[in-house]
Amino acid sequence: MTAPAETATGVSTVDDALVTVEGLKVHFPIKRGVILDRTVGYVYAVDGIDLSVRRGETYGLVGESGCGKSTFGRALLKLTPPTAGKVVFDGVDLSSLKGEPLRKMRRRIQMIFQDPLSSLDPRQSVESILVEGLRAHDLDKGKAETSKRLRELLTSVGLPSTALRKYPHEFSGGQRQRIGIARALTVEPDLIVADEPVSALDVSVQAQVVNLLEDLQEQLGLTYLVIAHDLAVVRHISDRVGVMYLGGLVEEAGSDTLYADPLHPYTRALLSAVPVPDPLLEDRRERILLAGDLPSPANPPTGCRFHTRCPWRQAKRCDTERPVLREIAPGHKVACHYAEDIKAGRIRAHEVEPILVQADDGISPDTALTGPASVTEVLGP
Amino acid sequence: QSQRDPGNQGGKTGGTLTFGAEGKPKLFDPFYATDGATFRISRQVFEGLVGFKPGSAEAGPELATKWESSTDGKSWTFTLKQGVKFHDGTDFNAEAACFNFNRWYNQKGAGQSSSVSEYWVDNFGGFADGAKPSLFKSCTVKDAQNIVVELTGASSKFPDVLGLPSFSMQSPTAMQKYNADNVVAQGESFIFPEYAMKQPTGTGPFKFVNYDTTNNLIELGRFDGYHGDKAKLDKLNFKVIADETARKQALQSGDIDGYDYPAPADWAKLKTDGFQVVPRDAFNVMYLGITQKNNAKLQDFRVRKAISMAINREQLVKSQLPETATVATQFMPKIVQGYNPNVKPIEYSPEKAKALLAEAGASNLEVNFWWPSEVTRPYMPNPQDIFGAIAADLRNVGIKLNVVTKPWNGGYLTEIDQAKADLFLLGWTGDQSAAANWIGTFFGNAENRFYTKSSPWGEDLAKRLDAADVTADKAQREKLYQELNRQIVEEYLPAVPLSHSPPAFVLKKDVKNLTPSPLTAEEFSPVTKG
Amino acid sequence: MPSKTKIDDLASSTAETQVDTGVSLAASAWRRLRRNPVFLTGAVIILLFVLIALLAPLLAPHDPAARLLADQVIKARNEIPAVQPGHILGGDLQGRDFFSRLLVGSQQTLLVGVLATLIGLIGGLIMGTLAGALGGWVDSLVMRAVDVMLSIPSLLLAVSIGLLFTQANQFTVILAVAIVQIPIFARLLRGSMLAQRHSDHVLAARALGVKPAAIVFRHMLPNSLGPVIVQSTLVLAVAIIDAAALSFLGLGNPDDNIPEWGQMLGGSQTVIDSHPGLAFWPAGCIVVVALGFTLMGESLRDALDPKNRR
Amino acid sequence: MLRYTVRRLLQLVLVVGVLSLLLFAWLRSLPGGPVSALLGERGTEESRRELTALLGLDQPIYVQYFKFLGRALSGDFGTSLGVQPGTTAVDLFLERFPATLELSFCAIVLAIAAGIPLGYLAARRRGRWFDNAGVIGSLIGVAVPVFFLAFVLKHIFAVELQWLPSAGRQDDISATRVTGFYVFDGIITGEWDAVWNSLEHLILPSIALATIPFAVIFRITRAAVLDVLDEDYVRTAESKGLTAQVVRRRHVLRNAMLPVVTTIGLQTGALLAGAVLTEKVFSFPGLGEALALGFERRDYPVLQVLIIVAAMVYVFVNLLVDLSYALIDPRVRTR
Amino acid sequence: MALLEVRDLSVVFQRHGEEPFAAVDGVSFDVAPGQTVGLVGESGCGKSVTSLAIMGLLPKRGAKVGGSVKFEDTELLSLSDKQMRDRRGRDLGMVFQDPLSSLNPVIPIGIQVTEVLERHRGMPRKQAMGEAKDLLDKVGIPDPTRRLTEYPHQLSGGMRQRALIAMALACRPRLLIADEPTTALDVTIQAQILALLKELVQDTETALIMITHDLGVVAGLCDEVNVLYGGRVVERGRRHELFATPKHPYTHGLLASIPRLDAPRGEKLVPIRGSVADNIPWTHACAFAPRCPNALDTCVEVTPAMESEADRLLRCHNPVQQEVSA
Ligand SMILES: Nc1ncnc2c1ncn2[C@@H]1O[C@H](COP(=O)(O)OP(=O)(O)OP(=O)(O)O)[C@@H](O)[C@H]1O
Ligand SMILES: Nc1ncnc2c1ncn2[C@@H]1O[C@H](COP(=O)(O)OP(=O)(O)OP(=O)(O)O)[C@@H](O)[C@H]1O
Ligand SMILES: [Mg+2]
Ligand SMILES: [Mg+2]
Ligand code: NI
Repeated sequence: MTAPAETATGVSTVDDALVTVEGLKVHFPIKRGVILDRTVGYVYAVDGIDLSVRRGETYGLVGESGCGKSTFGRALLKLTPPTAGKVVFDGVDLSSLKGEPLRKMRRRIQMIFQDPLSSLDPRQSVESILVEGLRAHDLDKGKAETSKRLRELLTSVGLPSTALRKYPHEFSGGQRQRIGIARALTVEPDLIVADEPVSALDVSVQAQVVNLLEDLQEQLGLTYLVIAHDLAVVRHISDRVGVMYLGGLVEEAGSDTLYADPLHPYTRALLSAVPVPDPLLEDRRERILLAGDLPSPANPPTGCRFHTRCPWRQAKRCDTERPVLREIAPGHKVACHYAEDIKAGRIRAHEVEPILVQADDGISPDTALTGPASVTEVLGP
Repeated sequence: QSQRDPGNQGGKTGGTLTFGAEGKPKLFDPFYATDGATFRISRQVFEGLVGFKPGSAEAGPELATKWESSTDGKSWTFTLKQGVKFHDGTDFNAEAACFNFNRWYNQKGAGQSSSVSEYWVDNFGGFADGAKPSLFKSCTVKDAQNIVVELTGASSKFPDVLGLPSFSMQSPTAMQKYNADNVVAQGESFIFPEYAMKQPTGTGPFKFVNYDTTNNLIELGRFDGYHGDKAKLDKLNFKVIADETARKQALQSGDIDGYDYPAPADWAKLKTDGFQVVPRDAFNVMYLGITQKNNAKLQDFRVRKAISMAINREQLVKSQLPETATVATQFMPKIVQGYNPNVKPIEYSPEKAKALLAEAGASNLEVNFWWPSEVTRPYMPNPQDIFGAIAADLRNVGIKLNVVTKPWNGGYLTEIDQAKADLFLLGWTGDQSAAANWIGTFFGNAENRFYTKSSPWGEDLAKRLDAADVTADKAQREKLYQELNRQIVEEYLPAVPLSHSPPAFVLKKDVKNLTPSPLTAEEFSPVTKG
Repeated sequence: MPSKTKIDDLASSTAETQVDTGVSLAASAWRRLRRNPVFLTGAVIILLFVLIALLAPLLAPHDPAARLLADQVIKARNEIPAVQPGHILGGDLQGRDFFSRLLVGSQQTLLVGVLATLIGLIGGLIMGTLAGALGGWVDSLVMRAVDVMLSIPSLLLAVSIGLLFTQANQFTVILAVAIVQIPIFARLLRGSMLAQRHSDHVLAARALGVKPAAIVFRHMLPNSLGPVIVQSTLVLAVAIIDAAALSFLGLGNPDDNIPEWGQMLGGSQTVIDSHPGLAFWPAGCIVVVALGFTLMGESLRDALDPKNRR
Repeated sequence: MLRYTVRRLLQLVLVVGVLSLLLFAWLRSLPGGPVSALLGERGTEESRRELTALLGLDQPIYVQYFKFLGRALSGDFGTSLGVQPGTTAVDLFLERFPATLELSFCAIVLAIAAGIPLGYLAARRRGRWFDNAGVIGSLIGVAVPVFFLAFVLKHIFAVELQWLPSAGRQDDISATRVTGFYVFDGIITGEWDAVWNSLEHLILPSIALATIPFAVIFRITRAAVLDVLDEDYVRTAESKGLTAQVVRRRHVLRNAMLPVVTTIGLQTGALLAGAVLTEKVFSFPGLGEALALGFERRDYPVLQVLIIVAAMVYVFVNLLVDLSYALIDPRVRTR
Repeated sequence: MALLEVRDLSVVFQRHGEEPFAAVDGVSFDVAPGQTVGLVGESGCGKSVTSLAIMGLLPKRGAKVGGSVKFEDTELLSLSDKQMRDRRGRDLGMVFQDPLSSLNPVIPIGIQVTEVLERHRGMPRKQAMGEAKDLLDKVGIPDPTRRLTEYPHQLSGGMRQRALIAMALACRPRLLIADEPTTALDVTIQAQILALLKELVQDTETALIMITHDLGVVAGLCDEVNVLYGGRVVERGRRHELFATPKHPYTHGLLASIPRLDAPRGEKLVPIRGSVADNIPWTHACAFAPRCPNALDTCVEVTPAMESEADRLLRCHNPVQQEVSA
């Protein structure tokens, strides 16, 4: 990682925070009903997250599939309305913004998506994809200027200027992701939320994009919130890392600290599960195998969300009391009642019986059970 | 496929005849009916005091053997045939006859609606409650053999009108048993009593057996207690097939033994295929209606004359109508009393028509021309083609047409009667051979569909038609009507008479003795098959 | 050190071939279509009929309304003008040149098909866009309306709409046929619009701060159009058949001076046994045109189907 | 599942309610009406007015509607005016429905019997001449107007060749009526000639009616089988070394049938409600013919009942399809 | 004696009106009983096609398979369809990448497991059910009796993959091919599945072909690793050697381009330039040449041959020289 951000590690001052999130919750209502839909429950996709991202740093968010990472990212941009909580961006409370001011504000926070193809409108040429952002924020100053700007952008993401007239499907995955990045850059944002920016890419191409992101940060002084499930990537790219489990943050630390000294049982298990391309290490490694699957966010366990799979689970308290994220060491926060005890070896890991996790496909009662709904639709394929 | 009955192998008598009819009977009590489909059945099941001579429109004795009237034409004595029995075994006698008259006269509630007891209202006017004047006054039993019918005035129609199926004699016992008069208007429909739906009981050669509504089959059976020559057939079925082509195909595939109203275009082919195509005498008229209400130019006789001269009626009849169809010189066919053989025929001359139009200052005449869809009528087998031919002729003399079509029941009739069209196609099938039933109906009221009221002669014509109708003397009446006929065509021309098209029926080769009747009142009792 | 030039050349040359021109999805679909015999057959058929329709006044040997052979029509003897010099298909029931009518009839039929589809499409687009873009109660309302409309058999609906007009003409037929198609388009469009609403590129556009209207019209709508376009080609066929059925049932243009195939077919019913040509020619034309559109529509569908993309 | 069913049924009620109101208003706003149908050219302005008043058709539409509702709630949906005068609309429906059901059933059976195997074969022989011929044939099937096909069939087989009857449901053989389903009646009473006779009458109309469902089922089957053949689980089944038969039956066909079942249901629904032209051409005394006639005669009571019930049947069949889908697709069932 | 000998396997896809395309182009390797062999490479390099070719699961039309695949002296490629069906599931088992789409959605798990037993071991349904329950239990599915009657969508991702493995192992095949069995799963679940596979292989002496693009997975599991590029094996070695001294620039590049958890942070990644799309055909060149940092002129003129040195096989004109690393 680049040097300047490195120094910030461990020193948490609120002053230099670009974005601060407090108690952010996103609950998706589950609607069922006979005549009118009633809300019968919620998917607790994001369930109370506090964090702040400092200017110029890269904050990494990891967690297993379905733990609410993407939802968090979207809620941060107000693309999904948060149920509760506050997002303060550069001193402005986003939750109070609506309509035009919000739209204006969007210029400063951009997003990069996981699937580079589906996030690009297949019917628009690269040029119009890029120009769109400029237009939306009146940055489109004359033909010549714009075209110069587009060329610059393309160069900075490593694409030839001939790409302008092409369409997304004509590019390889890595190139598409570059277009996505260029699109985010058009409006000169301060913060970029990257939702799994490299997960869909080939291993050999991943590195190109990771490097590109790092280079751009260096050149443009960007702030990143990088969401990923690949711990190695996150650790590499981030200054600080937050680990999510089932809608909540379980641990947050500088990325070296986190790897060297994971405190939360989940983080430990996660780290031990990541395969490393080094046979020697692999042979040596002690694995913490978690039992069972991630519980459904529609029906999260009581108390500590992780207690159903936790090898260090202790009777009573873990089941009933939800641990808060607390700072154990400077800049190292963890949400575990027994973090110190585990670290000190006072509590031993034990066997865990896997618990049945019923998959939930979440079809709403309004979707017709069958596919086509009319004869002409049937004439379809 | 229908000859499952083993009893019909080649025999002269017996067997089942299935005849394809074009419409479903509304019900089986002819008094409440106006539709040909009901009457076709009535004519086999019922008889009236008066009947029509087979093959003609001339009235003659049926259940009454003779009748006499007082000189003022108000009192009529009918002598009844003896030994006549209804299908339910009860006797037909003077009481029964008067019972029928009184039943008609004493209709209540919905039964008084002109749409329910239409023929009564049309011909006799009001009912016993006296709300409207009635032609009928009373019926008294003189003795077992004679009854006296008193009228309130003379009428050209009486007593021939009693030959209409509506005024057939029905069994008092059966009518009382099955509540024959219990007609109710409920919601947007009428509910008829069981008598009318399932229990018609008359004196005719056939008796009603069953109506299979699912298969559209009406089954009649020979009435063995018939007073005259008994029916030759064991069974007579009427199969209702609404679609003309379907009827033809049913005949060709052997499902039926004959059918009514073959399309004129099929006549030749049917004949070459070995079927008998039997045309009736024309008893209808098709005319091109002209409404004077909305288009002032049409109030000008010269314009109407020009329209009539523009139409090549000869060619229209030759090309679009059945072989035996004729060009109409007036608004009624030959066999109607009062027909005037000396009416000057309308000439076909586009040039003169143009000149006339110019003379009337209507060279650029523009009219709405209506024709009906979803219908064929005996006088108008294919409205579209007939319209097409006339339209072409009219355009030919420089008349501009705005064409409007409406379904027959989808507004055509209603709006024609509201005088919305300028030119329209329509016609009439007569009920009886009294001129009042023809020109009387057309022009007897000046606020008619032609809106003759707009012309100075309109009201006068209506009055004179009324006067002719109540003239008791037959010969004089005929004279009056002849003159009216001439005037209407030569001097008024409220519409253009076009043609008389004789409707036909088709039979298989081996079906014999079905005499065509101009009134479509064919009797099936002498018919044999095989 | 190895000389890299050669390899760079190679790399850039492979890159070059890819880069020169932009190929949109539509363009690449078109490339595939051009080689598809099914599509070509359909296109040739349609092109041919469009040409005929455009040139009909020039091609037709006679005035389709002129009753040149009126004296040869004798319905009673089932005689209609036979094939004769100058009248290669003879005359119709009113003595008009049948061939001319057949040619000129293509105008009405195509006009009805195209206009009805257009109107249906536009109506459906408006309803579908409203429902898909706004969601919520607008969506529910529109969709319930669509449900009601779809629960009546389409021909019946068209017939009854046709009946509603006080004065029938070819435009009432067009309107009747078009209205029936609206719910189908609306439903189709709404479905894909809803899918678009949650798609990543719409999310991206929102994140970019693109105005809502622009999102609907630049992103959601264009991307939902694929199935709609396919549907419209198929609807063209359906519209032609439906319009023919309406004319066949006598709800068409009452003035038969303007020939139309459905009407010609309906009018010839009474003589179909003896003069089958009068029915078969127009019916054949209807079938072929409908088939042409169907072939085009189906191959279009295949071409636009992402599954068939290499 | 249950909740879903109830919800859909309630939706059905809603649709029917709205539909009945719209239909009621709409029918009455059509030009003409039963009055003119009853009186014909004999009618005059005056007699029309009188009859209109007698039938209550001069009242405001909402009054008529509420009166209608009132009567409907007591089971009186009116009596036919023109289609089958004197028969109540409900009786008429009950009488006509079996005919249409019988016809639709035959048609759909034909369409299934031909569509599924041919569609399956076409998919297996993808791209070969059989497949291409099938696809083009099915497209032609969609492009030919049904009424025209019906006409041609009738002309050839009933008129020219005289192999089959041209109209109706049964000849005038005195067959016993039990259920109103003639074929079924014949079977239970053992009157085999009646069975055969009814079947003969069903052949041509059901062929005409079957073309579109056939084309649709063929195409759906073909597409579904092609889709399923590409599915990972078919590869898994193959990787388990199952016999070709088991793979085909249990894994390919069973999954491919899911969309096909939907299609069949929707097509059946459409047939039940939409056989108007075919029934008209064959004078087949079913709902469609009654509908056509009802329109011609402006028979309000009949139209009201038939259209609403046809719509109900259509929506209901769709519901059944949805539910039956759940029976074969566990993903939906366990919701 | 190897259980499976793959020699010069090639698969050419020939689509109507298109250039023939060699997805696999002369792949050879051996698998011994109890051994785990890895096939790694980027997406599209031919891993899956290789495994499908071995299983005889490639489409009959459009795919031409050449070379030889010997399973215990039987030439699999020349077996008839029926004979091959007898082998599949009994001698050769396979686990696929996407556990959800690889299970038939409308058939209960139980039937999907028992149908193999019925087919190859002739068990009656009832007995097979008992066996299936044991199998599910063995692969670590909790409450197996209940799961037998459930449908795939009712299981979580990890459970589905376990069920798929149970199916593949039902008849104790001697060779198991796992095609990216963990790619669709989360790391914690991946660890469970990998542990399970490892245990099963050890317990039953089953030979395993592990296909993955994740070098980390290979590093922990395989005895021998084949690196594929553009349909050919470009490097093969025992895992310790291969990871310690990657010789092919591609292998080397791959290792350098992935961030490692154990490496010190702050080092910049060294990506391989370009992407698979830049490949050139092997015919007269090295397919990797356009992306290769070590490329020579010969690389685009001569196809490199497979050369062996010691336990290593390498297809490269200009291998990476190992700088001594700390
Ligand atoms: N619009 C929505 N409505 C209802 N539930 C939703 C919605 N979006 C997401 N969820 C649910 O919220 C939970 C969190 O989803 P999210 O996409 O944030 O997870 P994630 O951590 O990004 O997972 P992945 O790694 O798979 O992308 C999931 O259970 C998901 O099903
Ligand atoms: N049925 C087929 N027809 C034509 N080409 C095919 C077919 N199956 C695979 N290919 C092509 O063969 C090449 C190799 O595919 P393969 O599936 O073996 O890649 P892979 O290494 O398994 O990749 P991934 O990691 O994405 O699974 C690809 O370029 C693919 O497009
Ligand atoms: Mg996500
Ligand atoms: Mg693969
Ligand atoms: Ni870095």
